[in-house]
Amino acid sequence: MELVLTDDQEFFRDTTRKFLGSECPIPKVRELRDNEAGFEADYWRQGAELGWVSLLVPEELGGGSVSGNGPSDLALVAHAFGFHVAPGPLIPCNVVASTLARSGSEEQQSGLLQDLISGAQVATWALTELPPHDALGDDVTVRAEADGDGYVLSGVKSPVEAGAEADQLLVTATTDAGIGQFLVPRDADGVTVTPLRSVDLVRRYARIEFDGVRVPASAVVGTPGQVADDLEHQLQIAAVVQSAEMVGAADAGFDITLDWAFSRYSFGRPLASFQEIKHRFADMKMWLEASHGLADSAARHVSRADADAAIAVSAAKAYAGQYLAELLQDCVQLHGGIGVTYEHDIHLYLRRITVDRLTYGTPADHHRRIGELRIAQAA
Amino acid sequence: MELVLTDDQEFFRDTTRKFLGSECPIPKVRELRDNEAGFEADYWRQGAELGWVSLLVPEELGGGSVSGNGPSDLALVAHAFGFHVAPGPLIPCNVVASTLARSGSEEQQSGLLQDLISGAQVATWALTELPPHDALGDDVTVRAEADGDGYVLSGVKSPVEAGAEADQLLVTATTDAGIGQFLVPRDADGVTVTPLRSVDLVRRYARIEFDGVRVPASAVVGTPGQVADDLEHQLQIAAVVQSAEMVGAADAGFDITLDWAFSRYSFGRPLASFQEIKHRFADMKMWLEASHGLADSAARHVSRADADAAIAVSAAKAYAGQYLAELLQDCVQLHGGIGVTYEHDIHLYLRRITVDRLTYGTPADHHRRIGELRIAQAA
Amino acid sequence: MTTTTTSTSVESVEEFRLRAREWLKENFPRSENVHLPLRAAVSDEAELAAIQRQRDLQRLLFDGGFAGVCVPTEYGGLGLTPDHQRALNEESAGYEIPFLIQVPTFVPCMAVLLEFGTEEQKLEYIPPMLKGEAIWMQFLSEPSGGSDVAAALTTAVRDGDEWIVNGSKVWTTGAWFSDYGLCLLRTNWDVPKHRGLSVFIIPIHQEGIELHRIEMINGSKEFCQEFMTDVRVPDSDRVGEVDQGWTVGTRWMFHEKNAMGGGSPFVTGTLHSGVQESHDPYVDLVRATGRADDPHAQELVGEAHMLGLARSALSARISTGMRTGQMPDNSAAIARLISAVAFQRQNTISLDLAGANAAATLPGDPWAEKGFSFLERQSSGIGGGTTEMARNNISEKVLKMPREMTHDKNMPFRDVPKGPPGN
Amino acid sequence: MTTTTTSTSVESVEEFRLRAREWLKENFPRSENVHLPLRAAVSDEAELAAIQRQRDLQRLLFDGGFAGVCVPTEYGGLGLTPDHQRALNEESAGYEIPFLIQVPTFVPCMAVLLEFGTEEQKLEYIPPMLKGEAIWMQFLSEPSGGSDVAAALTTAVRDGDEWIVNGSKVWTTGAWFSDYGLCLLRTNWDVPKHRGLSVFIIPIHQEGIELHRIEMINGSKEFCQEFMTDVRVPDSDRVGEVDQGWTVGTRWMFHEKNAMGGGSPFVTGTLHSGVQESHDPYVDLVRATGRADDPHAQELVGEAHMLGLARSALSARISTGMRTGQMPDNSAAIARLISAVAFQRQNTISLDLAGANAAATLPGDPWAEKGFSFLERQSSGIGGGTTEMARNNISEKVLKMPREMTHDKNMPFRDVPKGPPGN
Repeated sequence: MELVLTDDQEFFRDTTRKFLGSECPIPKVRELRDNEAGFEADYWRQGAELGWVSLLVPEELGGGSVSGNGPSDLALVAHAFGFHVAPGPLIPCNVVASTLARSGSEEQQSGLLQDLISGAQVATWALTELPPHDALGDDVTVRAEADGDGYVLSGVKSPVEAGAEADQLLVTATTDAGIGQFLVPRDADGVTVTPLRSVDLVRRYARIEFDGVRVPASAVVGTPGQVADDLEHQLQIAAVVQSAEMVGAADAGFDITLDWAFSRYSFGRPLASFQEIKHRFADMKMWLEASHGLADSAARHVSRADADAAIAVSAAKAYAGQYLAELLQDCVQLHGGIGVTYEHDIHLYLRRITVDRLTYGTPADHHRRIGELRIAQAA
Repeated sequence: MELVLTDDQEFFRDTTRKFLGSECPIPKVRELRDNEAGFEADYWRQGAELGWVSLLVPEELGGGSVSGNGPSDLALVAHAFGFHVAPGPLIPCNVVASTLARSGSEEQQSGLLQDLISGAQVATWALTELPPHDALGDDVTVRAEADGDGYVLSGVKSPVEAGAEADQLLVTATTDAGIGQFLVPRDADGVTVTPLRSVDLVRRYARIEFDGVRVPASAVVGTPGQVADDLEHQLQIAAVVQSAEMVGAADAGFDITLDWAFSRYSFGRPLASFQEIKHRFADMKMWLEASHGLADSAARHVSRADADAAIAVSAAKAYAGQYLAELLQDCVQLHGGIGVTYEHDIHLYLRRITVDRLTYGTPADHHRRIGELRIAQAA
Repeated sequence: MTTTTTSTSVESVEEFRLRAREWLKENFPRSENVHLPLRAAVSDEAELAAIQRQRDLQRLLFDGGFAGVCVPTEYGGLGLTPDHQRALNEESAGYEIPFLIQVPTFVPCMAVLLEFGTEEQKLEYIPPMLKGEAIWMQFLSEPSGGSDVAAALTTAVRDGDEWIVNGSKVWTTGAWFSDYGLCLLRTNWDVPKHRGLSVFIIPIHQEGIELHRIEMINGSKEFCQEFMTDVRVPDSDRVGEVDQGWTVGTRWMFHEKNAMGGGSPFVTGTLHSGVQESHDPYVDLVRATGRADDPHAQELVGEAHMLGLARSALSARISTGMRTGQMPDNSAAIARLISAVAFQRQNTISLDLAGANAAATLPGDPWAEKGFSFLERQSSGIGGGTTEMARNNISEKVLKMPREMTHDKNMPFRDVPKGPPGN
Repeated sequence: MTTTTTSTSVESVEEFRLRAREWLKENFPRSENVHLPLRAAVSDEAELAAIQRQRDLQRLLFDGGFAGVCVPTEYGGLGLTPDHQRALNEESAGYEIPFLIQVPTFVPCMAVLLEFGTEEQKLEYIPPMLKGEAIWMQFLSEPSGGSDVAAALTTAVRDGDEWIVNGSKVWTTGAWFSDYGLCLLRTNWDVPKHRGLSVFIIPIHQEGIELHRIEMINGSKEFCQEFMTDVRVPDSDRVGEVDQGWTVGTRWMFHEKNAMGGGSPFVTGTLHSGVQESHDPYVDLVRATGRADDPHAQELVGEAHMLGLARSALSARISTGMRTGQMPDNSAAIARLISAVAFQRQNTISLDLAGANAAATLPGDPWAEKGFSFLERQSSGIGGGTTEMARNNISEKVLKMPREMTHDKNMPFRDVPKGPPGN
């Protein structure tokens, strides 16, 4: 998280932190394990009122950032989400809101977008598919066939975050003109939603099958064949949120484990006094601070929408996905036996980091993406 | 190195060790840095008399193993080579001798092969090419065009071990019938040998250009288009020697560094008493013993020529290349400043491990090879 | 119970091997897939059924004359040599050898009894083990103790011919379905920690012992914690001398590591044996995900397989080294370390091979468990002695590097700091 | 020499920035490729010429009024703020800023003088530094000492108004072309090690100092060892109090880390700055080796670039954190650590990208140095304070974990063990 914030950002961050601290302390998160949606509608509406889905939407469309840099502001919320392993469709709602603000029709902007901002509706992005097609949108097999004014969608998306809870699905599909994006009501005919067992305790995913689902022309977002910039932007937003969220979760896990090292005695000494353990903490601290720096930098690049944004985002996501997962694993290791029990909290943070690492590209996927982009830049 | 040896093997190993200990102690190796060939002809002939180039050749062809398992016996020599960072074309002479014994013509077997065994001649294998063609023989651009009874070779091989010292080059080249292998005298018309600057202190390599080099039919080894088994065997022999050699070099580096940790005092205590350092030695010990185990297992598999030999060899070469290089780097680190001076010996072992890691496939190349083979096995 | 027949001439290893081969082939079920403990969350009923099958299979081995190869005949064993055991191990590859019942019942518990138990204890407790009737657990770790098992707080106070035990033990795998615990207790607080311990045999299911099952990250509940309140143990169930429990404990720990490293003469079969043979989980995964032709996936498959080979090659080498006296006994810690290190990297490879769809799955997905398995990856570096302790042992006991300075070595245990000042 | 003019109003940062931008553009050579010390083996003549160029460029900066931004005007500096320095740093990106002369001359040597020197010392020694006339070195490490610099054995014995110095210092980068050494010496053997040290200024080229150039693995000979025999130093060249040298040493070390972490207000430009901008060595390598389309190569290029970004992002964050008081000063050790860790992985990536042909090369090969560079990979984790010390500092000084137990803390230095018993 940025070390230097504007007063408005500090206030905004503190409000979200306070809200999450009171509305989803860890015991509440544990309770929500058995909640089908993983979050309560009221909680999400209150969060939306705090501005969680407004930040990437211009003021003239009913949104508004805190600092003028929406992605950086959103990263503050994401960090708090990670720190509290908070529930709620932060990633997909912001992805969809951002794209509707950029490329939505007037109807979409005055309708769904407003409901997303207010928290009255939830939307999600259906991009990823079953292997081997689950890349970064390079290999979309869900088809949208033109049919009169509208389109007919067929194929499977998995995993779709909040797929069973979302009112609307933004589906990335292949058309004859190239990739296009379509808003599909979750309860449309031909849509089958199968909830999945999630590695995260409260973040839910679904597998969604589209079996000849008909959508009207008004469901098209942007112009099929010309959505590359939207897609790239969506990926960047998702990865910015994930990166900041991983940092927040790792901050919490690190703090817990450092406390443990001071209070746990072995051989008459605190764990924190063993040199080998001290050096592991030094490495963890390095990974943590580097991840902070990269995540902040990624958010700033995306705020500026500059030429290096894609690389900065992939670097943050890949680094955090790789090193913060190792950091949390080492936190588990340092706890010994209780670290692998359900009763202890440390796994909650590892879960969140694991799903953030896996979805929207693994570290290796992002390494390759950076390499491709660098090589193309030099060409 | 195998823990259980036959009496004959022990005698053989001890003889080679003793010879290397007296003929190339470290000061001698340092001297040879300025020797053009990196080794002295007399030294090599004496080594050959000890059996260094006989082990893979059947008795009826003038060779003979010590234990019946030639590759395992050769691994004993290779371990001693690594431990002493000894000079001499151990890898290429054995590769060529082995293939001549398997597939050479009678003339080749009664001529060159006998000279290799006695040390009167040196031969080498020219397989690797300049990037991006330097894979494991999957992408051979040097061409051998049939021309009457013979062939005409064109193209570049690099790096070729002992390329400037070898009397004969076994060149792997592409013919119209597929891959073939050809014996080319180093001083043939059209052969240009450029000595390279080697990472190893005494192991020399060259870049060799073939510019329309004509060889007679008698130069062909095996049958063009049907040399796949020979090629695979050559790679296996090279990697078995490299693996054992890396283990020998790492054994020496580890011993030196452990001694150092006991004798060097910092903050009033020996380095060996610092827990973080102790744990690094524990990891090093693990890598070292695992490399021993894998290298021995690889040699045994190749001795038996069984179905898993290729995988066992690649595992040994990849593991040693990756982990023993890291082991040596950590030995350097533990020495601090003097570890990166020329005056200290530790870099000699790192050099040997580095060239063994790089040539005949990097760790990543061998990982991929294992993966391909495993997937093919399961098909 | 005492067997008085002793064979006048010992059966040769090769004869024994052939007889075992024959007998196994005729009488023993084959296994394509060895059950690995703690990998999957199964129901208690299924677990109990699996345990019963293990008991039955052990009985089958016993009745067939192949249980307790290296155990003296007077305690129900065969009185043969480690070479015979190795021959049996080699022959038993591919058979459904009852693993769960062997560790920790045979090693370390039976091994400790053989070394330190009274004649009466050996006669009473060992035959039921070999018959699959008694499953033993280690009551060793405590909630406060971590790797420092000698810092046991659970205390036995002498009361005539009995001892009264109070305190808590934890991380007993499957105590809920087991019968006895071998238990390390503090019997003296006024001497340094290693000099005030004693070892006892305690039946698990009795009044005064409350069993709590711990839920693990993956949902399994195989680990237990026992709360002991005024549990009475007869002095005849003490193993070794009073306050000399660490003498027992040192060997106990050695036997445990030996079991994990695959070097114990009391274990039949080799841990993990069947698994590598039957199928390659990485190949399965890349095929199931359609990535068999992807060079990146191939590279990961190869690396994972290499690590498996490294683990096997190292274990084999360590066994040979210890057997031939070329390596000190504590070298088993090297095998223990690589088992965790290799597993953890393999586990991470599986996660990445599975990709985004490992984040949330359906039961039938070929990658269904990869994400969940990643959550408990570190179990491999904690259970059965942490990797930290393994690294300590390798450096101090194999490489003879100086021991870690401790504050508590010569201090009465009562005075050793057990938490931050003021707590 | 004393400057009496003091500006009545300080120039604003933005004015200064614009003026610097303008001046650099008009007067200063641009650099596509900053010379990184110790990367290549060049001839002494070439090295001396490079050093002379650095001296000249520093003089150019001085004459232009841009040297010593944060140095008081009375010692030849500008008397401005760290914010001005940062503005200059940003503007100087892409220019051939003389790095070698800044570290260690300005930081830590000049920084130490500014903090602890007498008025006379500052007036005498600082202006020649800013003009590029005097290059300073740190006489800190000793052959016996390793990371424990406070364990200096080289001794100064008082003799009237002078001190007589005997012993040896080592790892002085380029002492052979430098002018002065800032030297940590033992002045008292009968107190604990930290309480018997003093700091002196010693001209390098004088009788009594024998200079030996150390050959490194890569053939470079920039490091020196100095053998000092009865070298006489006037007491007026002592920096700080007698026997209080560790007070100086602690700040000295802080400044040194600060320089490496890029956080010092006395360094112009940022280390490595030009390098990342001008070209990407990994991209160059895969293009030169025809592997730009190979996904495996792309992955490695991406990982290497990510690590470079991580290093930059972390350094920037640490600088901000220290500047705003949100992070303790010792946080520079985190930046120092990642610079080594990231470099080492990048170096290994280069090796593997180059492949077999890196084993032996011709000078013109695009991969010519990759194999040799791998040999000296660890230099990055040794020079300028080892990674071990960085990890100690991070854990003890940033995370406030307990300090390592030492034997020598309260023992007269004379009695501290300095080698195995009997040696």
